[in-house]
This record gives sequence, structure tokens and C-alpha cells, in this order.
Amino acid sequence: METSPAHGMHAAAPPLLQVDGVTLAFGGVRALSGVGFDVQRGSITAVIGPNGAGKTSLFNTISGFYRPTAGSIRFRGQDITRVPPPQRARLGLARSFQNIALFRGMTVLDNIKLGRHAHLKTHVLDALLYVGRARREEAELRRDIEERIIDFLEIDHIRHAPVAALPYGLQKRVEMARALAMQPEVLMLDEPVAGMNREETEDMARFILDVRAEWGATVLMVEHDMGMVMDLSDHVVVLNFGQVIAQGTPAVVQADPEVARAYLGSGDVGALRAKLQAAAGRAPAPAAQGAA
Amino acid sequence: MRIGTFKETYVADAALFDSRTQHVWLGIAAVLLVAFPFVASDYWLYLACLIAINVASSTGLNILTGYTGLVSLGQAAFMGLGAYTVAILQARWGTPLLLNLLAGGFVAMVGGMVVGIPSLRVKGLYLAIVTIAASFIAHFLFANFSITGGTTGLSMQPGQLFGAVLDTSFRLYWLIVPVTVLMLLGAANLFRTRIGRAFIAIRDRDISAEVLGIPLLQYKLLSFGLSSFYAGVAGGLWAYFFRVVTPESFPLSLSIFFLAAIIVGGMGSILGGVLGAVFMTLVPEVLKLIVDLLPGGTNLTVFLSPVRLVIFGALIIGFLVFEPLGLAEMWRRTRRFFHLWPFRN
Amino acid sequence: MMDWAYLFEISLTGIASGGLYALAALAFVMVYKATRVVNIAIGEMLMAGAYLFFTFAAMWSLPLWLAIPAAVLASGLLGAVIERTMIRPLLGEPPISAFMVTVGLGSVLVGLVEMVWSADQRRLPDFMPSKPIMVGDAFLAPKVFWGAVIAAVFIAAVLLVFRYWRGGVALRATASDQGAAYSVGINVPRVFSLAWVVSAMLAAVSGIIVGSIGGISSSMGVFGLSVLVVVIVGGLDSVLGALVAGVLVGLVEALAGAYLGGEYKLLATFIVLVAILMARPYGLFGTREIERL
Amino acid sequence: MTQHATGPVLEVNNIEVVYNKTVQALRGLSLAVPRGQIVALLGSNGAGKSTTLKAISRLLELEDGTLEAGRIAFDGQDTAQLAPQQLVRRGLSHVMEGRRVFEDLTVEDNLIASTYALSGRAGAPKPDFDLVYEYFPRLHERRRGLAGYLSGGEQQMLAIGRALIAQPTLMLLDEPSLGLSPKLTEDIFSIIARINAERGTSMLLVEQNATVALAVAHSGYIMENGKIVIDGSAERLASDPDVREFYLGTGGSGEAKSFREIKHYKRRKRWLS
Amino acid sequence: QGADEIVIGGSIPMTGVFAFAGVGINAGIQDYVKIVNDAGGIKGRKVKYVPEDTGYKVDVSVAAFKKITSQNKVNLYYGDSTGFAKTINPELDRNGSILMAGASFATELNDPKKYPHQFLVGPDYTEMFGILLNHIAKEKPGAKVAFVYSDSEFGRDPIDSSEALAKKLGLSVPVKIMTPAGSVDVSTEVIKLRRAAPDYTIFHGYILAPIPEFITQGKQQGMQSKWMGTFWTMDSSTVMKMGPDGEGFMGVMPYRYYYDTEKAPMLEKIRAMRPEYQSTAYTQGFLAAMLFLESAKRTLEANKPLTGDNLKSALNSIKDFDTGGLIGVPITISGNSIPVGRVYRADMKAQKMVAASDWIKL
Ligand SMILES: Nc1ncnc2c1ncn2[C@@H]1O[C@H](COP(=O)(O)OP(=O)(O)OP(=O)(O)O)[C@@H](O)[C@H]1O
Ligand SMILES: Nc1ncnc2c1ncn2[C@@H]1O[C@H](COP(=O)(O)OP(=O)(O)OP(=O)(O)O)[C@@H](O)[C@H]1O
Ligand SMILES: [Mg+2]
Ligand SMILES: [Mg+2]
Repeated sequence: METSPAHGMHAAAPPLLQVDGVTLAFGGVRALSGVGFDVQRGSITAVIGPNGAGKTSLFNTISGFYRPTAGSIRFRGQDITRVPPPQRARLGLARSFQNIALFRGMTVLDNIKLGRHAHLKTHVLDALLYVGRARREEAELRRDIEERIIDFLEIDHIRHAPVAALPYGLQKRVEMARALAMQPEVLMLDEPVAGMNREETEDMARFILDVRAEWGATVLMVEHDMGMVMDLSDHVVVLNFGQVIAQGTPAVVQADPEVARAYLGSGDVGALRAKLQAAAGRAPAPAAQGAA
Repeated sequence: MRIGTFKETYVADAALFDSRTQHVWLGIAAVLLVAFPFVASDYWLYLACLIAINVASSTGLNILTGYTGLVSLGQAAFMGLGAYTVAILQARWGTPLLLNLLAGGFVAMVGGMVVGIPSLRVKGLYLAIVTIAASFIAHFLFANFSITGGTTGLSMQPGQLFGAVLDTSFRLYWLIVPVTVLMLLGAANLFRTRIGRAFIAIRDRDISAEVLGIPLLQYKLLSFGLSSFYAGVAGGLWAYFFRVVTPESFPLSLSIFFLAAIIVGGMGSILGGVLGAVFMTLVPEVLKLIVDLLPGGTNLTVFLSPVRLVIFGALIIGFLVFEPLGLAEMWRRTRRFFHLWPFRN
Repeated sequence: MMDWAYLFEISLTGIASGGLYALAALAFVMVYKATRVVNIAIGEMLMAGAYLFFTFAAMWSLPLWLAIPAAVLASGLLGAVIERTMIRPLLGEPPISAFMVTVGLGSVLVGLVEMVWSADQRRLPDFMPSKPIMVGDAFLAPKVFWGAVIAAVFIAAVLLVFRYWRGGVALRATASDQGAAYSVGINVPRVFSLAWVVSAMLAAVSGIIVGSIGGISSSMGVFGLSVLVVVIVGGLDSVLGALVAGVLVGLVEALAGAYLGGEYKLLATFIVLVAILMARPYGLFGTREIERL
Repeated sequence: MTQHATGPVLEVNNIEVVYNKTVQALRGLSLAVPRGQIVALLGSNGAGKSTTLKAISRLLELEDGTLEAGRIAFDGQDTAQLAPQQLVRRGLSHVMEGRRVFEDLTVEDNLIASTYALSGRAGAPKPDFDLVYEYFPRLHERRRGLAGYLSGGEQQMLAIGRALIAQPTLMLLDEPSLGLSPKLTEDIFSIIARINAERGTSMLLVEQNATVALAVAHSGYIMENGKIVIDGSAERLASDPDVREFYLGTGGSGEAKSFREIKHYKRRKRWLS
Repeated sequence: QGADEIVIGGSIPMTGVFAFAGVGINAGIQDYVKIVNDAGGIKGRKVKYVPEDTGYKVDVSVAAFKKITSQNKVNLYYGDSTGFAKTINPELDRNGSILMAGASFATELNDPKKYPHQFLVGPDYTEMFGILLNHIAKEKPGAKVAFVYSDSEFGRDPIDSSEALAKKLGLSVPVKIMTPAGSVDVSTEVIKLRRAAPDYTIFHGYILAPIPEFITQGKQQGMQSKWMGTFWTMDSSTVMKMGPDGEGFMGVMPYRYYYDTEKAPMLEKIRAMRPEYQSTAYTQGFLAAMLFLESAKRTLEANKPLTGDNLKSALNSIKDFDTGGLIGVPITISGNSIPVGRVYRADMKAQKMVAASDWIKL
């Protein structure tokens, strides 16, 4: 666990995913301009940056929902810039969404099953009759999901629950399960721990590490929780105003003054507290200083 | 009492009807369906056939609107396509009945898919109005073509199946009800597989569905196609049932009727489509029966007739206001009341 | 050989009768803008307004200057009752539910009209000047002309109100997110009522004009279908769209009727509708839905 | 600021909330917000924090939830008699979870919509857009753009800005830092602290980022499963060992743990068992 | 006792777009049945009338038919629409026990070979046009006649055949205008009509709207045309609703109006039973019942069972039959229709329709 598999093959193997000079404009707004970076196989790569920097837009471009105005995206060496989104899913680009996009009319189990869609072969006629291939495929799918995903993410108690009434944290976990069902080579997670407290964040961090270890998936994530980003990732890409302003190992990025100015803020809890309490017009309490 | 039905295998868990009780109910329903024609009067047989036709068509609409979330007000027109196809085949070439029905389904399916083409860009109510437009265009074609007999429409001979001439409700029952049951089973199966799940995903969030591997246009068209295939077959049955097809046979109000049926029954539920179609077909008849039972005879009929319109509308409103999930939900609640449903919430 | 005078005369009539569509479409747009309810019973609400006017003017013989406002006010009351009993309970339900409620409403209104006034066709008392309007050599039916003038006045008024009154913002805010609207202090139930009352009143005005041209009957609601086409072409939530599309549809219908024949009228408008939607999926001026992942 | 200068602005007494007539979300929850103070409300996902805020602002009914028992008093008055918009007009603003801006409206129209909060208020205060733009200059730049196309952080600013227009005495803030960058989180919290200091606005703050929340708050509550399990001053909470482990992520030593070294089977929360 | 009854079933549109007619038809049938029963029935048998409302919808009509026939032994049936007649006739042919009439005057139904168990209680729509055109040809030879009709089966029914007939009678048809169903604003159509400058304009396929608007606008634009309508427009109360512009409106009517003063014992009877005005739909229903029961009587008198074929041949045996003045001349039913009628004209001052021609037999 100390070194990720990626480090060893850095030079030899070509990057799994290459983003090259990607530019994306909405009318006048330039969400991305000339973004380029590589994602090594087996790595955990984080994309960070201020709000509105274009991180989600970047994910959307990689998964094909937006078509870039310029630039290219290569996956396993193959140019997929013009490949429509469903086909990219079949190639192994799986993702979760920033604003949870579960299907509210389905149970947890069906949501997860849906992730496998692109890999199944059942046709309309099979489906209407439900014999042969349809029946076989459904049974296999069910076993696979139960044994590998539901078990792994510890969501067996809710598998038949409708997703709508689940607490936020569990919904995020179901999204992750659905992405896993897509048989990902690259698992893209958009803010996987937003809205979670420390304890839940820790759970999610553990899942992410385990996904890489057990599934051999490469992880690409957007996240604002710096603790987690810095602890987990092998490579960090920083976006600001649609441009890459820094990239490298967590330590390198953290030390970059530009990044600190645009994104990280003071980052020092003690200083922060003093600042906030000064703003609130109170003297810093002695106990608080002790805690920090 | 069942406290949790434990399933031995995942296959059993995914079965369509998962418990002994349900099998028993199903058996009883089948026996009732088989016995019904031997005890019912011509009127009730007529109604049963009509209900079955409406169930088939509503189920089709439920696939499109209830499950895929594409509101359509063209279901009647697609039935018309099926009915005209059957009538033309039957009257001009006398081809075999089952073939005609399939042909009716396919012609409607093609029509439905053509209408579905805008669905990638046009959404929600805008799309619903496109389907209205489509049904007016269909009506125009029916009324102005010679092959469809213009405004006069087409009359046809009774159909024949396995040597039997289907000229009474009793005989038609044995065609219409089994075909409908088959179509129902097909629809129920559909939603156990990836196709059905894809439909629901499109309904709930179409844009994220695409990123998850579902080609939107293909599946929207498929949904339109399936739905109109159901409508087309239902229309074909309708043609054999009434044996006269005119442009006025499939008005917009019929499309609204089907929409009302799936909403009253419960959108996105096969059972809902069935219950809704049964309910909506029977309501006017039951209201009539009630009026008949009141003293006062036909004079009262004249006076009370508009009341039926009011009640009809009030029922739709009442359902939506008081039971938005429809009859299927009422049924489920009743069932929960009788079984101790295992630890929901 | 093109007969230009004929074309001019037909177009003029088409545009003027488009004004009537626009007014009825405005009634529709009011409700949609505030509540996202697609009121398919708009034709029946027109009918209700026309029958109320008929009752006051022809049956109770009230003078016209009294009968018209009375009918409009009574319609407003009807709108309030509809909102209170059928629409408000559906706050938070999916749009198709409210849509179907208005289907039920249409049936109820037709039933009530038949109960009270029977299904017979009737004529409304004439109240518009009957002197023909001549534009050059072209003739314009006076009722159609004055109807268009009244419609234009109302549409202009509504446009101004939306431009300069913050109530317009409240309406749109409510439609966009009811919970959030509450949380900024907007009286959501009041916005709902207001929208329905105003819509019902506009529908009544429109119904009185339409009824005085074509007579009234319990099947008058079919007019609503053309209105539906108009609002879709214009964009469901756009006042300007209602105006432009009303005139456009009026014109298309007139030209199709004149040059192709009556059976082509609806066909032509529907083809125009589909063509416009293919190019602009939210109508000419409708708000496009924001889709983000 | 108001006539009841003494006593807490908000008192919640033993409330129970049930969703859809079936799901019980709150079970006998009580809390109070003293005048002029920031009170933090922490708790894990699904604990019922948002539900508490919705119960207070009466937006619960929109989601088919009902207040089955208990009493909520705002400025000494029972809220049961007031409609949601009346509460807002009396000075209780709720910044809802998930930002909830009016997507089809421009930024400025969002603020205009918010001026309804001032309707019918004594003294007829003037809406102060400049104040909002001063706190959030970014909104000024984008004031003619549709709110739906703002980025997450900008939408959050707009949501708080809308509440500011209402010149509230009590603000309910539901996860204001959700999805915001670390810097913006700091900025927003400084603004929250400033608003509190400069305008004397009381706040009930729901937050997952316990570190910042306890930094600005005067006192706090921690809830689990629909009940309050711990309460106390911000300092006291920040030094509670459980809070430190489960909310602040600091071990006994006070040093932050690394996410790479998380045990698979962790100690359970003491107050849960 | 039940077997002895003669049963008239009825799919009657008491609601919907055709309700105004249905209500009258229902009353007419009811009244004639009462007259017969009060007089002891037909050859000692009571007559029972079983109506059902249809809302003028074909499927509902068929349901009503099924219901009534499964609960009664029906001999005679009154059906509402053309569509219904076409749907049910094959069934009548098969089970052979029912004779049917109805509210439809569709030309298509006037074919004894195709519809052996159906008859029309008056002239079919083509024959109605024939009566009008004959009248016009006599009044103003070589006149220009415009046809304005609705886009429906009802509206389109007589148009093509009548255009041919007009030619034969030396009349010209400068314009045929089809209006879409349910249209209210007809300004464009009026412009079209005015430009054709017809001497006569015949409306068909409507009840009232949009005829008044056509006439009003036409007059405003200085048209000199005479305006005419067919049966379903021609009820007195309908025409009177046209207001002042309806003055002089003409049309074909196969029956006498309720208030006609020419000698008609049956009308007197009706007026005694119902002192208020009764519509022509009432007369239609009344006459239908009269012909129904006349056929039944003739069948029974011939000692034949009441089968559809027997009833129909009894009906066709009716020659120079006196309707008690409901129709001004004795009638003969050789095929499926009664091709007789007369042109009436509106007199707005008297609020009455007055005869404008003699009875015309085709
Ligand atoms: N469909 C769109 N149309 C117009 N502008 C858009 C669209 N999608 C995104 N944008 C704009 O692009 C920019 C980048 O947005 P994006 O959602 O990618 O930011 P982000 O980095 O994910 O921010 P956050 O951390 O707040 O989620 C923003 O200014 C946003 O307003
Ligand atoms: N509209 C609803 N219908 C049914 N149950 C609901 C609804 N909203 C919330 N709940 C349930 O009530 C409980 C409390 O939810 P609430 O949203 O208040 O939690 P929270 O503490 O705000 O969590 P989070 O940190 O995820 O926002 C949860 O179990 C949730 O599933
Ligand atoms: Mg983002
Ligand atoms: Mg919450």
C-alpha cells in the first residue's frame, strides 16, 4: 500500500487516460482552456481547484457529455474525443456525479444493476419473453453484484430500499456501487465525500483505496476535502479558471504559492479560528487554542 | 402470516411472482378468465373484450409514459394505424388474422418511432404536443386517402382463427383476452431486464443515463416503438371487434382516456395500467347502471347524463388529489394491511 | 397569377384572428408561468366565461357594461375555487398530475355547463360595433377586428406589468422552486391563486369575444386545442411568445384555409409546430430547461 | 434588535417529526439559540439536521413531513400559527440545503425575489443589494447571468445573499460549505462571522465541516438519530474526545490522522450504543 | 308476458355534441309508444322502449346495443350515428331479428342491398340536396350555388354527388368550402365565399355554428346570396338563434313543424300531449317509432314472426301511407329512405319557419 503500482511503471507503460489541450466554451464562458494531463494506470489522481474552475466540466468532457471545442482525449492510447458517451461507458469509463444522480424510481439494487447496462446483451425479444439469454444474464448479474459490490460496500441492508429516502451519505455510496457495476477501468468520482462528516469520509477513503487494491481500478477524483486528497492521491492536478495552474505530487502542489492563494486558503485551523473569532469580534478563547 | 419470504436463490428473488400466495391468486385469476365467457351475458362479454383491448393499449402507453417518462397523447392514433392496417389487410387481401395483427403492430411501431424522433431534443409537454400533432396528421391521412376509405372508413368481414369465424363477443374473447395476457406478461418481463431499467433511468434522469451507458435516442425510439406496437395490436383487435374503422374511431379524447387510465391506475406499474384501464372503462357503465337503478327512468337519464361527465372528471381529480399514486398503490396498501409486510420502515 | 388583393385580405384576417389566439394563450401562459401547470382545460375555461356572460346578459338581461365585468369577476372567482380545491393540493406532485387534473376539470366544466344550460348551441348578444372595417379594399370582419384590438390591449398591459412589477419575478420564482420561494418570503399560495384568478379572467374575456363570434356551446372547448398549439409554438412561459405565435398561427391557418382548403388548416399549423420545435425545442421564446450533470 | 431583547431568539422544545406518515425523523429534540449568537448543529448523515431546520422554518410540509409533537418559539411566538412566508417576513431566514437558487432567474432577479421578505415589516426597511455585492463581489460580476449556470460556490453565495436581503434576526444555515473549496469555505465563514458580529444576526448553523463550524460558533449541539446527544460551548465540544475522533478527525494526540491509516473496524461512537 | 312485448331499443345521444337531438328523439319515441300502448298496443302486444345514452360515441353506442339486446328480446332499434349503423348492421344481418332506423341520413346507408335491415326516417343527405337544388333550379335557373360543409363524414357525405346533380340541373357550383371541425372563426372562408359571389349558399354538416357568422359577415360584405341548410340545422329553435341575420334562411325539411297550421291530426295529438314547442328531432323520433310499429303491425297481421327480414318487407310494403300529417304527402318506402321534403324559410318576425315550396318528391 505504500507505493501505488503506478509508480513503478511510470516510464514504461503509456498513460491510461490522456487529456490533451482540451478547451470547452459555452457561448462566451470558457469553462476549460487547453487543459492537459495524464492519468497513469493504477493511480489515484485528484483534480482540485476553486469553485467554477471547470472540474465538473472536465469530467463531463471526459465522459462525453460535453464535446470539447478543441483538444483530444485518449483512452488506452485510442482517441475517444468523438466517441458518444454510452460507448465510453462500455470502454470502462465509469463515474459518479457531484449532485447525486440516482434514479429515484428504482431500488438500490436496480440502480446498481443499471450500471452494468452497457456490458449486457439482452435484446427486446429476449426481454419480452425472459427466457434464455435474458434469464441467464440477469442471474449472473445479480450474483456478481451481490457478491462483489453490495458486500464490499456494506450496503446489503438497503438493497431493496427505494433510493429516494436514503440519507445523503448512503446515496453517495450507492452511486459508488453503481459506478463499480460499470466494470470501470477508470473510476471518476466527483466530490465523493462532500457533505460527509469525518467518520463517513474515512469510510469512503477506505473504499477508494480498496477499490484500487482489489479491483485494480484507476481512480480520478474531484474533491475539496484537502485532508483526503493529500493523503490518498498519487498525482494532483490543479485547475483555476479552466486552466491547469499546477500538477504533481501532493507535496509539490501543496507547496505551490499560486495554489495556496487561489484555492487552499490559510489551511491552518488555529489561524483560521483566530481569524473567524476576530471577525466575530470575540477574543480567542484559551481552550480553543489548546485544541488547535 | 409471512414475516419475510426467504429466498433460496437470487433467481427466485428476481421471479415475477415471488410467493405461493401470489401463485394462488394468479391461478384463481386464470380460472376466472377462462370461466367468465361461459357465465357472462353478451353485454358483459362485450365489456370484457373492450376492457382487454384498453388494457393492452394502456399497458403500451405505460411503457412509454409511465416507465420512460415520455408523455404521449398519440396512443389513439397509433391504435388507428394498427386498426387501419388490419382492416386493409383483412378487407383487401384476406390475409390470416394473426399475421394481420402482427402487421398492425409493426406498422404502428414504425409510426411510433417516426414520431419519437424529435424526442431527443423536444421534451416534456412540448413532446406531448408533438404527439398530438402526429395524431392529427394521422387523422388527416386516414380521412383523405382512398386506401383508407376517406371519411367513410372501412368495413370488414369478421376475422377467422383456426376455422372459427369471430363474429360474436364470445368468440372474440378467446382471441382478445389471451393476446392481451401475453402482452402483459411481455411488459412485466421487460422490466426485469436491462431494457426496462434503461427506460426507467431515462424517465428519472435522462442526461445522466446517457453517461452511464444508455444510448438515449435508441432507447427513446425503442420505447416509442414498443408502446405503439402495443397500441397497434390493440388497434388491430379493436378492428376485429368493431369491424368498422373510420377516422373518427380514434379521437384525441381516446388518447386522453388512456393517459387518464394509467394515471388513475398508477404510472410506472404494470398492475396500475391494468387496473386503470379496467376502472376507466367500467366507470361510465357503472354510472349508467346506477342511474338505471334510480326510480324515474329515462327522464332521469336525460337529466343525469351531464352528471356523468362531472363525475368522470371529478374521479380523475379526486384520484390525483387524494391518491396520486393511483389504484396500484391502493391495492398495495390493502395487501399490506392483510399481510404483515416484513419490516418496511 | 397571384391575386395580391386576395392574399392581403386573407393575411389581414389571419393576423386579426391570431390576436384572439394570443389572448387565450396569454391566459394559459399566466398559469404556466407561475405554477408550471399545463392547463389543458383552457378551452373549457373560455367556455365557462362565455356562459357566465350569457347568463348575465341574455338570461338576467343585465346591461352589457355590467354583464361583462360581472362575468369576468365571476370567472375570477371560479379560477380561485379551481386553484384552491384542485391545484394547490398538488403542490409538489409531478407536472403530469396537475396536467391530468386539468383534463378532469375540463370534463367537469363541460358537464356543469350541460347541466345548467343544456348542450344546445347558443348565440351571445351582440355588443361589438357591426360596421365593417375596411383597410383599403380589404374587408375585415368587425368582431374579429375589435376582438384583436381588445386582445392587443390586454397583452400590452400584461407585458408592461411583467416588465415593471416585481410580482413578475415572484411568479417566476414560485414556478422555479416553491420551497425556495417560501424561504424568501413569497406568499406561494397567494401567487398560485393570483395566477389562476387572472388567468380565468383573461380566459373569460377571450371566451366572451370568441363566443360572440362563433356562438357558444358545450363543445366550445375545442378552441383550446388551437390555443395549445399557439403556446407551444411561442414557448409555454412566454407572454411575447403567445403574441407572436398567436399571430403566426392565425396567419398560417388563414393562408392554409384560403389556398389549400379547410381540411388543411389544422394540418398546416401542426406541421409548422413540429418544424419549429425541431429547430427550437422550447418554442420560439420559451425558457429552456437548464440541464447540468 | 427586536422588542424581545431578552431570552433566546429561538426555542425548540421536544419536537417530533414524521415524514410521509411513516418515517420518524426527529424524536424529542430540544435546542435554543441565544440572541446574537451562532449555534452549530452537528451530526452524521441522516441524523435529522436538515429536518430540524425545516421544522423551524415550516418548510417541512412541502416535503410531506409533519410536526407531530413539541413546540417551536421564534422571538417568543409559537411558529405553529405562522405560514412559512410570514416567518420569513418576521426575520427568520432559511438558507436551504442544496442551495436552491431560482435557476431560471438571473442573479439579480433572485435578489429581487428575496425582497418579498421585507413586505409588511414594520419600518419598511429598504432592500440593500449593495450590501450583498459588497460581501460577494463575484455575484456583482455575474448579476445578469442565469443563476442555474453559476458554479456551486457562486450559487452558495447567492443563497446566503438572498437571506441577507431579508435582514433577518435569525438565519438558519444548512451546510453552507457543502462543495466549496477550502478557501471559499473560509471566506464564507468569515462572512458569516462578520454578519453575526456586524449585524447581530443570530444563526443556527448545520455543518459537516466541524472544524470551521466550531470555530465560528459560540455553542453547539450534536445530534444522532433525531435526538440531541451532546451540547455545550464550542470550546467544550471541540475538546470532547468523541467529537474529536468522529467530527474533527484528530486522534488523542491532537494530530490529524492520515486517511491512509484508517482501521477497518473502528471504535463505535460511545453515545450511540 | 315478456315474450309478448315488442321491444324498441335505442342508442340515444342524450349527452355530447348531439344531445339537443337525442333529447328530442327520445321524447318522440317515448310519446308514440305511449300513444300505441294507451290504445292497447300492437295486436294486443305492449310495446316497450329501452333507451341508453351514448354521448354520440360509437363504442358507447355499441355497448348500449349489446347491453339492451342481451337483456331484452329486441325487435326494433334506433341507433344514433352513421358509424354505429355501419358497425351494427352486419350483426343485424347475421342474427336477423332486428330492424333498425336512426338519426343518420347518410347516403351510404340508403342501399337496401348493403343494409337490408336499415332505413332512414326521411331523405338521405344527397336527396336533401336534391330537393334544395330542384327548388333552386325552378326558382332561378342557371344559378350559382356554393357548398359550405364541415370536414367530417357527415359534412362530406353529399358533396360530390350533389355537385354532379347541380350540373345536371343546369346550376353551377363556383366554390366548395370545407371548414375544419370545431372552427369558430370563419373570416377567411367568408372572404373566399364572397369572391365566388354565389346566388345560393348551402350549408351542410353543421347544426348552428358557424352558419350565423357566415351569414352575418357575408351580409356585412355585401353578399346577395340566399342561405340554405339541411335537416339538422333546420329545427325552428336552431334557426331562430341566428338572430336578425337569419331572416329568410331556407332549408329542406321532410316533416311539418310543430306549429304548422295545415291539417295534421297527429300534430294535434302531439300538441295536446306536449303544449310547449317540440323540435324536429322529436318529430323524427316520433315518426321512426310510427314506422317501426307500423311494420310490426303489418308483420303480425300477416301472421309472420317479427324477424328483421319480415319487418323490413313489411316496411317496404308501405305505400301512400298517411303519417297523420307529419309529412305533408302520403309516403311510400320502396328502398331505405323516404325521399320527400319541402323547403321552408325563416320568418324572424313571427319566429317561425314558413313553407317556401310545395312538397317535393324525388
Ligand atoms: N452547461 C453550461 N452552460 C453554461 N455555462 C456552464 C455550463 N456548465 C458549466 N458552466 C460554467 O462553467 C464553469 C465551470 O463549471 P464547473 O461546474 O465545471 O465548475 P467546478 O469546477 O465543478 O465547480 P464546483 O467545485 O463548484 O463544482 C462555471 O463558470 C459554470 O458557470
Ligand atoms: N422527504 C423525506 N421523505 C422521507 N424521509 C425523509 C425525507 N427527508 C428526510 N428523510 C429522512 O429523515 C431522516 C433525517 O433526514 P435529514 O435530511 O434531516 O438528515 P440530515 O441530518 O440533514 O442529513 P444530511 O447530512 O445527509 O443532510 C433521514 O433518515 C432521511 O432518510
Ligand atoms: Mg463541480
Ligand atoms: Mg441535511
